[in-house]
Amino acid sequence: MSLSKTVKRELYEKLVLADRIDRMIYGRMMQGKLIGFYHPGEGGIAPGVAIGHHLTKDDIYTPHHRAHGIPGMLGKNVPVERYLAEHTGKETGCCKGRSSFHWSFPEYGIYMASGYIGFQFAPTVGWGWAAKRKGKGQIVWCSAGDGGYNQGRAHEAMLMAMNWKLPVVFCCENNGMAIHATVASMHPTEHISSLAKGYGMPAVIVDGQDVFAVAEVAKKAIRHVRAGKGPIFVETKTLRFREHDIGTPDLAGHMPRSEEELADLRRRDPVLVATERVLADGVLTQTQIDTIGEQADVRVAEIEQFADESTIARPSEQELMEAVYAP
Amino acid sequence: MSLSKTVKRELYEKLVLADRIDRMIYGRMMQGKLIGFYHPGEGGIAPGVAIGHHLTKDDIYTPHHRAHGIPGMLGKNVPVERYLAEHTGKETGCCKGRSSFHWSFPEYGIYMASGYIGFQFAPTVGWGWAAKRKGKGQIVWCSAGDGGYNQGRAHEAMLMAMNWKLPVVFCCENNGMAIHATVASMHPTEHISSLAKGYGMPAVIVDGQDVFAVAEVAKKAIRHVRAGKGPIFVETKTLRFREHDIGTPDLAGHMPRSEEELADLRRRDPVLVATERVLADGVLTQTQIDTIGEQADVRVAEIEQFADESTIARPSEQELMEAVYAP
Amino acid sequence: MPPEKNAENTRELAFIEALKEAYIEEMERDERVFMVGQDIQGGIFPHTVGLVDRFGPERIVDTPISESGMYGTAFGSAQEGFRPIVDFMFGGFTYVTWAECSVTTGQYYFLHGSQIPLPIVITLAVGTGQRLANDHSMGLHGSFFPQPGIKVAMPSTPYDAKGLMKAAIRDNNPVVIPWHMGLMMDRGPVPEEDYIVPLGGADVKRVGTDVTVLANSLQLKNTLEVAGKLADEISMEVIDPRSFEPFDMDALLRSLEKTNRLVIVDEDWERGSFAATISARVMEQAFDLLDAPVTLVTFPNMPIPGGYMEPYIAPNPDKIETAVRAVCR
Amino acid sequence: MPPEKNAENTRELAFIEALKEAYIEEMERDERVFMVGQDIQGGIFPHTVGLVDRFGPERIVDTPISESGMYGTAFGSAQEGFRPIVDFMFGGFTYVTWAECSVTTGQYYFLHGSQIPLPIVITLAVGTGQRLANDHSMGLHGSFFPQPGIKVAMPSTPYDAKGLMKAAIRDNNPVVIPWHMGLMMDRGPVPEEDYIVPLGGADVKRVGTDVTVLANSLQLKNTLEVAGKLADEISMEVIDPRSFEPFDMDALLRSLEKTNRLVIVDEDWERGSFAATISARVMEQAFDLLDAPVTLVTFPNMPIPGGYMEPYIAPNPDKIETAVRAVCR
Ligand SMILES: Cc1ncc(C[n+]2csc(CCOP(=O)(O)OP(=O)(O)O)c2C)c(N)n1
Ligand SMILES: Cc1ncc(C[n+]2csc(CCOP(=O)(O)OP(=O)(O)O)c2C)c(N)n1
Ligand SMILES: [Mg+2]
Ligand SMILES: [Mg+2]
Repeated sequence: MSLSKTVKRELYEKLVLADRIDRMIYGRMMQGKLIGFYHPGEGGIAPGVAIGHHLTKDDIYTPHHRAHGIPGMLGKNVPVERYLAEHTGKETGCCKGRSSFHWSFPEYGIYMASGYIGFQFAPTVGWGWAAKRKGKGQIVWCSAGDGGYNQGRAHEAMLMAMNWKLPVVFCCENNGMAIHATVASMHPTEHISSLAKGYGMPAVIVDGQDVFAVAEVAKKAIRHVRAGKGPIFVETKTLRFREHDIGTPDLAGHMPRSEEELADLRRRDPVLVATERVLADGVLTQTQIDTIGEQADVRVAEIEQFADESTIARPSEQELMEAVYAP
Repeated sequence: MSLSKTVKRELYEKLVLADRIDRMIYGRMMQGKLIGFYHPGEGGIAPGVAIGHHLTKDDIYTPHHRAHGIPGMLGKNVPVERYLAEHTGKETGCCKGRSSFHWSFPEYGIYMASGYIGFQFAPTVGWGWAAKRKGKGQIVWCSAGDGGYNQGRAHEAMLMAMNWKLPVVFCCENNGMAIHATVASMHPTEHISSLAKGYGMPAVIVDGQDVFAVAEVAKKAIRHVRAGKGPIFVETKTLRFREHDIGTPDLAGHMPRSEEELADLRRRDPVLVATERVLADGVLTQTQIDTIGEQADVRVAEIEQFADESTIARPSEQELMEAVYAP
Repeated sequence: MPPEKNAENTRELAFIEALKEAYIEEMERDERVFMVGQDIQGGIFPHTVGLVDRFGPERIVDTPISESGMYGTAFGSAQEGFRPIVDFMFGGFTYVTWAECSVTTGQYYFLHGSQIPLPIVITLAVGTGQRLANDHSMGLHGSFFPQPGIKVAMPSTPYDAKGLMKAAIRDNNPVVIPWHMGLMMDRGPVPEEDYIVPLGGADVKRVGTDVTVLANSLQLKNTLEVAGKLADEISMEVIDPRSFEPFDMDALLRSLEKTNRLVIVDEDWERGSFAATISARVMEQAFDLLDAPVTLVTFPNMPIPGGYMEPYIAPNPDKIETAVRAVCR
Repeated sequence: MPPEKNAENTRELAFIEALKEAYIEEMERDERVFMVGQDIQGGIFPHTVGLVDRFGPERIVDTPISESGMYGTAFGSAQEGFRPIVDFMFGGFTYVTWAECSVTTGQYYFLHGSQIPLPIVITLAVGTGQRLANDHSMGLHGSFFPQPGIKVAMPSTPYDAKGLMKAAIRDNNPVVIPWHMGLMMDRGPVPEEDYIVPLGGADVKRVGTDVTVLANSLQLKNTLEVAGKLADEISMEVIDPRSFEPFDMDALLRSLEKTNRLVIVDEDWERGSFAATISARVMEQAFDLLDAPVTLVTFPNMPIPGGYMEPYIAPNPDKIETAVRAVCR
């Protein structure tokens, strides 16, 4: 079940765009042009792009929080300028500029972000239950980090999804770290996906630096759950090139990660990996690649412009009070 | 590693006593001579007796809530008359008559009961951490039911205990039911102990109706963790002959369990099984068995007398206010 | 308009039967309504017994003892257009998944730009009387009450139980309905025809002139008992808030204009309670109406003991009488 | 007796450095004291940075993102004789394991017969100013405050931060110490010698005669700003409760005897708040002292919005000034 040339091209375009948006947001944060915090995606953007790409608009998805879900949103064709507008406090933001970073695109099956790591596990049960009960082939993709799977909520969701054979993919975007903690010290086995064994859930492990490899696995996993075969676990082994969130030192435990270590990791940059692949496989020429880069820059500029030109949201207290309860 | 004759005799005595205390409490509840509720143990008392028996006074133990932990307390030689006094609201109760059923025998390493299923998982991490840090060979035995292992807390405790190689036995007293829910509908695999696989934790399954079999497994498991080899999982397959708690109908799902089903289960009564074994193995004669029964009745009468003759605890509001904070 | 409580088509029902009628009628009215909880197919409390025969296990959904997954079944499906009723059995179990059912639920609609509603009813059995001690006896209305974005109402009669539950199910917001175990078997008139008791409407359960007593749930019953007993000496007006959020401040102020004295009875701790909040609001909004300080009858600030202590530690008729007499002195 | 704040051996320290000194001194004093949390070896907030070099990973314990197991490490080890400090990072994360850190903790000592103490310090960063919206900004003192068996205190100066933290660590009960992120880098005098600020003692941070303002934490700072600004018009007495439970009612009443007016500023929702509770207590205990109704400055009852809204939705100097002026009218 290999990917078509068209799909590969689309994935490559989205990957490049995800990368440039991430750098743009990083830059804005450093310039003070963002509200709250940002968790840079560099090194770990491939899984989201690949996963989102294979989901239909109706499918329910919690993109992983790294890069604030943007790779996954791009994958799913969400208008991410509305995310940037939100994160800059604008009226055009996806949550009317109220949420700082708690995005929500219900019309795209992306209901929510939350300040709680592991928040997605509880509603995943409900989304899966609803999807199954409606019986229209909708599925749920629940992504979380290696740290996220430390949450007891993960156990409850996997248990219940298996009991009910819900159409849910449990995905771990394992970048080997959670803030400063290394996965080696926070999980007792080599793979997070070993958890799936406890429930008799099938599991796949894939190289998360290779957007095409993840896309193939995602496609198969989605087919599996859409066919009513119950949950499946997908672990993507990925990386984090930068600090956890901008402003926090980049430590492993309490020691800084070394320049060498980081340089080493960067050899596995997902854009680098993908570029080599598309060139080698004859999917794209260098000229095409350059064009894609330029188009991405144009799109990045558009996104910034949209956010920057939108009006700051400053509703009155009264207006806000009226927005607390649904009519 | 088979059990000595003496140990078998002691186990048998405690089993018979646990059985008669359980029936006594059942009777008292029906007569209105108990406070709050009672979850009868009949059918499921062997694991507690066997486990408690192999723990030292210092070891930390959360006996399973069925039969309100009394089999495990007897195993560990706790003066259970103080539990009955508690459950009847007396000054001599193990919590001064304030707790209804929230027993606590800190001097026996039994810190607490709680109204929350799965409460024991969180402190188990702390008990295990403390035991390891003290390095005096103390261990923790954490028992919960098949329903208890549905709690996300179980995941967090198993994960952390494995990370830190804590001296903890995770035990599931699986009686196939949680109130009305059957384990078949609430857990996706045949054995709860399959969860251990997720953490690379060794697991053993044992016939929970056979007090001697459980005792052998418990002894080995305790030796394993005491030797610093990290956590181990023990699943005892056991039964529940009566309703979940007195007053609640005895249903599986929403259908009553049938007379035949219950009669069938009763063929595996732990006292019956043990009696056959001790007779067959020449551990005890019928006369000795009769004597053990008589002695148990005497002890039961003593326990009741202790509770009945103690004064009802009715401290003033002022006295209670002074007991809220430790000095 | 709700039908008269003593209309012709009114029968006597137990509190718990009234609750059950609300579930049945709303599930029949609206396919999207369903229930999820633990052992609700069997029924730990009688309010769900038999529902599975009528609606099947697809709509009377039992879950493992996994409160976050159980609550998540409601939360996620509500976003997908269902209208779940989630039954927590004993109220204290909400604390097991508190992040989800308090702040995440309360903030969802507002913080995410008021886009899609989150119609969830959270129901729970609460209260003293079973002598199960603190964790099984505490009231949870006071814990949900401060959470913005969540409504909280608590019935004290079979009529209100059915009417408030139906209003909650039809509301497009998360609504918490704790119900007191001590009222479970109380009987009272319940009309057969469709009605709701709107959230946010208090009810004058007894008219009086000397003092207003605001009391809910089991404590309303205790208060009415005291009002009867003292009738010859003190004329007590007894108001049932029914709904804590939204709260019917107008009804309270109307009563205070007449009585100028207020006692609030609340089966909760004083610290951070609904009772204290209303006292503070009365202070701010009606200082000049008061002839005596507002007095609270709540738990002393200790965990609720079990054993024989509960009846004299919890609010009870004696304590209410003492407070009423003191305020009217 | 605490040493004078301006004794010779007093240095200027940042709030967060003062907290850290408390940890260090108490860990050196007492082998049983240790810290547990997430990423405290690295340090998300500077109060733990470097501690692991001094005390090793055995006493600066990092856990997975498993709040119940993390809190359980504290709870269980406290029963075994240790004296844990558990750091929840952002305060809202306590809700993830709320059953454990609220009711199970608060009831343990009392319900189980007052047998063995449970000395745990729960510390958490709270407050607005980071513009991270509701779940990362809400105050948690109001949620812990009602829980019987738990003490809650909140420092507003480096001096109090060190002194309250040390008192909490030495206390034999669960003590919650939220600290406001907006104060993190504030500097102030801190004596070098050993001292504690006893739990339950309020502090008059500014003497005045016209109106008493009870304000804590960042809002204390805002209140002092307003007091300075209005000095020529209105003489504000500013009291820092420092400790919510136990609460120093005597200090408040002493002040009210002089001013007869009270504003309470509390960075929390009004519903079920500390502020409302104190208003209710003042009503009951000091009705006759009041020349004007007690007025609260709190959040409006909505989830705390992020974006540009936080500064004008949260309590702030403008809102405090308005309330003070209204009460003094
Ligand atoms: C319940 C909860 N606990 C702790 C945190 C603080 N926190 C934010 S991100 C994070 C690490 C997440 O690690 P992981 O899931 O592996 O994702 P990554 O950031 O590595 O992609 C932590 C601990 C939180 N937000 N919520
Ligand atoms: C957190 C929580 N949820 C639900 C309950 C209600 N409850 C009490 S006992 C029980 C079933 C427990 O089943 P299991 O752990 O298998 O033990 P068993 O009673 O079968 O021995 C339930 C659901 C509870 N006490 N606590
Ligand atoms: Mg990670
Ligand atoms: Mg069971």
